Amino acid sequence: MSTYAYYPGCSGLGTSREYDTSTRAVCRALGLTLADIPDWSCCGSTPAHTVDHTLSSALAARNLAQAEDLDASALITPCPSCLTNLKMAVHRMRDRDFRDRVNKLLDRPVRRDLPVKSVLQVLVEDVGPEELASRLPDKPLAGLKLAPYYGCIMNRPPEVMQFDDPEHPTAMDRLMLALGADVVPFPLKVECCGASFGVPRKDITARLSGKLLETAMDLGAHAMVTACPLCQMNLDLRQDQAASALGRKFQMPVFYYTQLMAVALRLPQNVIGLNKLCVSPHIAFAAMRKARAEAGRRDPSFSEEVA
Amino acid sequence: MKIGVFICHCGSNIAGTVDTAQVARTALEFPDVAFATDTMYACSEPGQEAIVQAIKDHGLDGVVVSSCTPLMHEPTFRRTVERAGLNRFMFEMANIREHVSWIGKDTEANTRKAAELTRMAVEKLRRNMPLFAKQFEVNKRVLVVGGGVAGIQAALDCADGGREVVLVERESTIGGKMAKLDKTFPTVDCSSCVLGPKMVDVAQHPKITVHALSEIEDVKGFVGNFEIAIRRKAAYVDWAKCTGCGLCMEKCPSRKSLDRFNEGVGTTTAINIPFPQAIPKKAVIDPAFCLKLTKDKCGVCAKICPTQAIDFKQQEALFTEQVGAVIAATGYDLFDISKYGEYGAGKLPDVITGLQYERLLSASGPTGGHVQRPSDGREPKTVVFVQCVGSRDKSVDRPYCSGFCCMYTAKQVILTRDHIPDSTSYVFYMDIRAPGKMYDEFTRRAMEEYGARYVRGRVAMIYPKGDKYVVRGADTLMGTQVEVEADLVVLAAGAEASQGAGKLAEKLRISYDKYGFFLESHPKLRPVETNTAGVYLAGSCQGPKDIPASVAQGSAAAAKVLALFSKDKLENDPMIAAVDIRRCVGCGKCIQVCPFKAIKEVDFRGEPKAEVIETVCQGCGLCTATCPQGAIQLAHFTDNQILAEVNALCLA
Amino acid sequence: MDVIDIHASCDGDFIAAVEAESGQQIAECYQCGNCTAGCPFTFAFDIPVSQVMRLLQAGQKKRLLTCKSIWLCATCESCTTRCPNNIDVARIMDVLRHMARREGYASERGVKIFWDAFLDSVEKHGRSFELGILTTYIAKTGRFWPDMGLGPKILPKGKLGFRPHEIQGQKQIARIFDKFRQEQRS
Amino acid sequence: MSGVNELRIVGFLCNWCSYGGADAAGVGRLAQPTDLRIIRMPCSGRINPLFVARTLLSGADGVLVSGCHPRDCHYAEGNFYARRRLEVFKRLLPTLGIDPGRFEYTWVSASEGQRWQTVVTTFTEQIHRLGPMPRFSPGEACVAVLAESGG
Amino acid sequence: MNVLSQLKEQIAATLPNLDLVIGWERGFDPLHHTPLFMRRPEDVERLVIDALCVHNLAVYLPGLKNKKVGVAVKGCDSRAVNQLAREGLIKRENVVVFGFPCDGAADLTKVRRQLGDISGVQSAALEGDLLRVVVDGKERETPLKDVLADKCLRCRYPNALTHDHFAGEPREARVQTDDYKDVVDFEALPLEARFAHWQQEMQRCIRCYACRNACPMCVCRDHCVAQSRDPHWVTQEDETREKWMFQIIHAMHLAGRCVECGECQRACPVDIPILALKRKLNKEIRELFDFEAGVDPQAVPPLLSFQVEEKNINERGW
Repeated sequence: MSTYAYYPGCSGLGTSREYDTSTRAVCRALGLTLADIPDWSCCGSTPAHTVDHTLSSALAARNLAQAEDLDASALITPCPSCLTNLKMAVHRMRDRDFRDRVNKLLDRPVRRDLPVKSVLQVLVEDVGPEELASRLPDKPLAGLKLAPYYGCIMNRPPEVMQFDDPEHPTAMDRLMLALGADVVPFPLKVECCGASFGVPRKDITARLSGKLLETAMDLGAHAMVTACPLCQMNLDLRQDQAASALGRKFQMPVFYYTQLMAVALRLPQNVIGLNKLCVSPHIAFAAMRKARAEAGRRDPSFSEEVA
Repeated sequence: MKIGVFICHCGSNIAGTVDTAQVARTALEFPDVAFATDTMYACSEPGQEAIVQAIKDHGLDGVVVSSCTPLMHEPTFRRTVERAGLNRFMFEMANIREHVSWIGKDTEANTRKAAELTRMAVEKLRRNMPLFAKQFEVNKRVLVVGGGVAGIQAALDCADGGREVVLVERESTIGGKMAKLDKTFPTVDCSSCVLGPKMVDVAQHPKITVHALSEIEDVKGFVGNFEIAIRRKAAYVDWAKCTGCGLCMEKCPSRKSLDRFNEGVGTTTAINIPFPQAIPKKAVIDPAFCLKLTKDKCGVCAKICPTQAIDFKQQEALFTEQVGAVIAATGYDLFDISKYGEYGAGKLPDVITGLQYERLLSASGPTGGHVQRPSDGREPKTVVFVQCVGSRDKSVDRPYCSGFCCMYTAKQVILTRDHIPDSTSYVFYMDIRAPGKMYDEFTRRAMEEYGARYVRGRVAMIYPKGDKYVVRGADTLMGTQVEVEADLVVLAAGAEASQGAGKLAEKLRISYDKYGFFLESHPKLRPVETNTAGVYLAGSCQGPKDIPASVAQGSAAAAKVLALFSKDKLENDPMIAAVDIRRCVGCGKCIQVCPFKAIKEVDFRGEPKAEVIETVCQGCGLCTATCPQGAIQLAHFTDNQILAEVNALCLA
Repeated sequence: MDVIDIHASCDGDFIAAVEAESGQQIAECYQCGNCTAGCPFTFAFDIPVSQVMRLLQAGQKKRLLTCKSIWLCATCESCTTRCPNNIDVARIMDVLRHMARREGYASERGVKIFWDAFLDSVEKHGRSFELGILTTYIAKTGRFWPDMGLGPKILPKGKLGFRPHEIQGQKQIARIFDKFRQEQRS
Repeated sequence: MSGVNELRIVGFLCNWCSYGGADAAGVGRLAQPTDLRIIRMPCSGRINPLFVARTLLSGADGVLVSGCHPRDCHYAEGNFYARRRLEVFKRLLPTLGIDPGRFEYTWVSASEGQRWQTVVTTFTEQIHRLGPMPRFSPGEACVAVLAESGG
Repeated sequence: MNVLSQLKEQIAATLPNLDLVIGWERGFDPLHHTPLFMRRPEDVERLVIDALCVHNLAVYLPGLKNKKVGVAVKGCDSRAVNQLAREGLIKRENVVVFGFPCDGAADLTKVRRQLGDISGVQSAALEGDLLRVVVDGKERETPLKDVLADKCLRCRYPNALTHDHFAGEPREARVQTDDYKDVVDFEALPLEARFAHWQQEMQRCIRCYACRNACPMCVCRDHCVAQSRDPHWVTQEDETREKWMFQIIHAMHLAGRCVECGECQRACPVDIPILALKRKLNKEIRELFDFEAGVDPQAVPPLLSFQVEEKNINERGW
């Protein structure tokens, strides 16, 4: 299989370390070769495009140029925010004038039209839930009820993102089902969690994340599973803020989908990084065990971290 | 030759950006032009009289009018020159409005262009010949395609006018969409009470033949002499024997068949008569659900049918009808609401279309007229209606207004209150389009008397919460986001062209727009005619229409057919091909390409020659473009006439 | 409420500038309200999105550039995805934000400071440095970190680095910003 | 003088679709360049490609043919034949030393006023990019040529 | 028995059932063979076949449509028989075709170019691969391949594709495919050069219509639009433009019909390379419709038919 140019994103070095490590491990386990983009830089994230679209695209595009040396079939990133900036840059640079303006800001202009994809897209399209399920005949996560939450920009706007359904995405659902888990019909899969307003306006984030947590809880989910570092942080780290905003109590573990894949694939605990989560994941696994017991299923063997 | 040239001002439409007087002066220098003038409105009474007078005063034997598009007034001016004693083909028109004054503001360029187009017309006219029409027989039967209310009206009016009618309907019964409605706006009278008697009239009319479960396969011929190939699908029931007793429906064990008549709300039996008032009232087997046809089991209906009408081996049949005119009345289909993912449409059981709701309201519907949620049969207390689902929405390629949804929604909220007095209805709308007689009053009544809560704004998303649905929309008048928890959501699905409309249009050789609606000949002057002689339009196939407009168009199309049939012979268009027998080498290439089989090979002193059948030729000129030696020429569009136009533009 | 002279107060140049920068046609909005209906931030906005579009059609420049909504839009793309007229509403919100910045407005000062802090960090290091951003934010707003309560939750996880990740091409990034600012001035 | 930069562009349009489409553009007041002159034909099937040749050789700088969309021909098949013949002719142009961009054929329906505007504008711009047709060398007396060749 | 005697035998045997048989005989000088119309048995003796049988005799067939005619054909000529029959311009059952393997025909323009003025030629002989002539008492020779017509150098059909009799053994084709390199090379010239080329060439045209008259597919004859006033496609002015227009008409009338026998160019007294136009069209028609005139007697002529979806014609986006 071909090589993918891998863009970890800044949060992968910090607050979403466990997303980065589990992503790399899962990819390796499933036979995907990742090559880090040499000396990658920040994509500009939300702040850049609030200043100017040329600046924003230039910050993203530097990485496109850096990736050109790798002879990769696609540039992939786990983070939806990075994904949006990179894809938006590619999309807008199809306009010649815009491309020229962007290249003017760059020391090294972008020459190739490298496809940009999310890791999620590659896992679903290039590996596939069927392949995944066939590797896991014992359905390791059977009994675990998950609320899959994609975040607002993984598939929107559809003209740019070109992946999955913009209103009812299913990519992550299908991966989780392949692990044996159940997914609840979570209706707010693409509703915004409050994004980057956590610091300056935590009232907003608390309310929006609260609504997501509340809905997941009311649907009986044992945990939420997400693909976005910012969403994960808002839902996990700020769960108490959300609870007090809504006047409710939550004990809702929030996983990265790659962590659950790594758990199911029995990858080493240091790459899964369950200990990096704020709300204890054991709540979810306990509920899973209970559900299995009720259904008369045997527990699968896991590493001690899960146990 | 003496030619007169008239440059029309069309008020300021042309004169605003074309120096018409200058064009007239220039025209005087063109060869054979004996008279040239500008004129305020050439098509007006005084304008036409001036042309007639000039022909007489100056002894003109040809006239050029430079004005609007010939598609508009060429027939008018041909009649004018004819009144003055000229052959009507001794006339040419230059289009200096649509092709000049209306598309550019540069007076100097426009004036020059107008003069050149006038020169082109003069050069063509110099090579025109008087042409005379031939008469041919007309078959005075009419084909009506589509048995909805428009087609029914057209069929009845034609039949009452004494003409034989062939009515072809795709479904197994006529009645169309109207038969599925519970009540009609703005009178709230019972739909089947209005339509039912008309359907019976169709069935009993001695001059109407109904081919149900049939579709048009192919159309040959031309006005007065169409040959229509019709394909009847297999009903698996011999309709000659079926009495419509319904015993088969009682015994059929396959009770989970899709109920098409009820729009998929509820189920029916594999063998069924769609509804009690069906015309023809005959049973049909749905092969997708019949146990005999799918698994070769059962066959109960065949055993109990008192007339042994069941025929599992029945095949589809192909037959032809000869008619002189065609009325297309193929109606519309509903927009597929599942394209609105954010509404959960197609996924959430209690998010339904307006037509499905109509079946829930109808006493003859699957719930016997009790409004119940499809999911759990519960009576909804809060019903939310969403307007413009698949209308006025560019993002789903439906930018047009479907026209009747505002009204049927108003009717439905009124009926909802009647059925469930303690219910509340919300209507999310963008604008209320109620321009008909008593229409606006009707929507006001829905709000004022029936307490419907109208919310001005679109709905962004619908999602389940418990056993209700959260409808999140905007109230743009309040300037805020709003939410309401609904028991049932009714989407006012817009109208789109009937499935297969484009294919039918191609067979009938009529135009259709990008959405599949058929194109009328002129939106104001020829609203039920098409550009193909003898083919007329009625109802929603031309664009979304409510019942009164559809019925009116049905009658209008019938009037056109009756007028056509009032003559015993029709005149052909004399702009047809003719063979110069001396030049023809008998190679037969023209015969090979003619789309109308209008050219035959004849023997001329032992040599094969081509000959045009004058009443069959439609004047396309394909043969003329094919013949290498130019032996077959299309009258009025001869090589020399077109070359003269080219030369007028290029060499002058 | 003030009476607005809709003729005199309509700034046509402003409309044209927004259209040019966003590539969107403002007149295509028919005020159905779908953007407002779907916007998760409506509750926090001072002007709902659909009314931002309406004010834009009316050329009400000052009202728009001084409003809070344009700073509270998270570019979640709900409005863009669902607009029946295919208007990229989120892009228009972005463009209004760009204009507000250029004209020196920032009605949600904290938001702007946070974003600026982020970009400063990127300009300086080539990548964002989370702890550094927070420090700048606290210094600039003069507010102590309102999220202090989160400290004990996150610090033991060992995820927040105490030193920035410098990249080799840091100068290239700085040059992107430099050239951009030069172009802005010219 | 205005419009002096006009080039000579001749359009052959079928009566049923494209002529109506050009009318629709007019009714919609859709501004277009003024270079084009339209000749009305009954059907694109009537358009012998030699008309195009004759027009170009007689001094036109560009020729545009437009008919009904395939399948929509009023005469059912005319445009199908036209498509083959016009395509073949267009492909002959490079060997003649005439830029094939001087001749285009396309399909515009009676309802496509905007499309017509686009077609006219695009084609006119294309012809202006190509400039005027090269001039023909004047004819020389055959006798002179014959004398040269010693015949 | 050599090919010629075999052919003579076949013709002699068939002649009694026919009105006439067309072949070649020696002409006014040893290099110019002319058509031979054999009506009596003794006529057959005059028949020759060699590289100097340049004429495509199928050209006479449409004019003899109602007669029983025999015709001797080279491979290329036979395509004309097929195409004429396909177009209904002759009745194939009325024609008896005599085929033989063809080594190629000489191009007398090339002969002139190789051997100088040959107007006083006294004898010509084909010996092996050499053409040997005696002009004004002096012997000159040239390799035959240097004077073969271009069409023969790329000949794919040396044997008659349709025949009722065949003399000798079929021979191998020189090439398997036609790469139309001449067309490609010409189109590689700058646009202006191509245009100028035709201006220059067409200036020489004397409008003798020999090209048309020699063409077996030009069946309009007296009704050719080049000379008619109704329709009046070309004027009689002595303008390059009008002469060029005629050649375009000729080429377009042959689109999908031309069998590339090259008679038009051979017949041209001023050596205008007009076959190039037809070659170009044949190339395009092969690419567009996978069609070659006169090869498959059943194939439908491409410009007299259509596909609803054309595989190779892309609608241009606007």
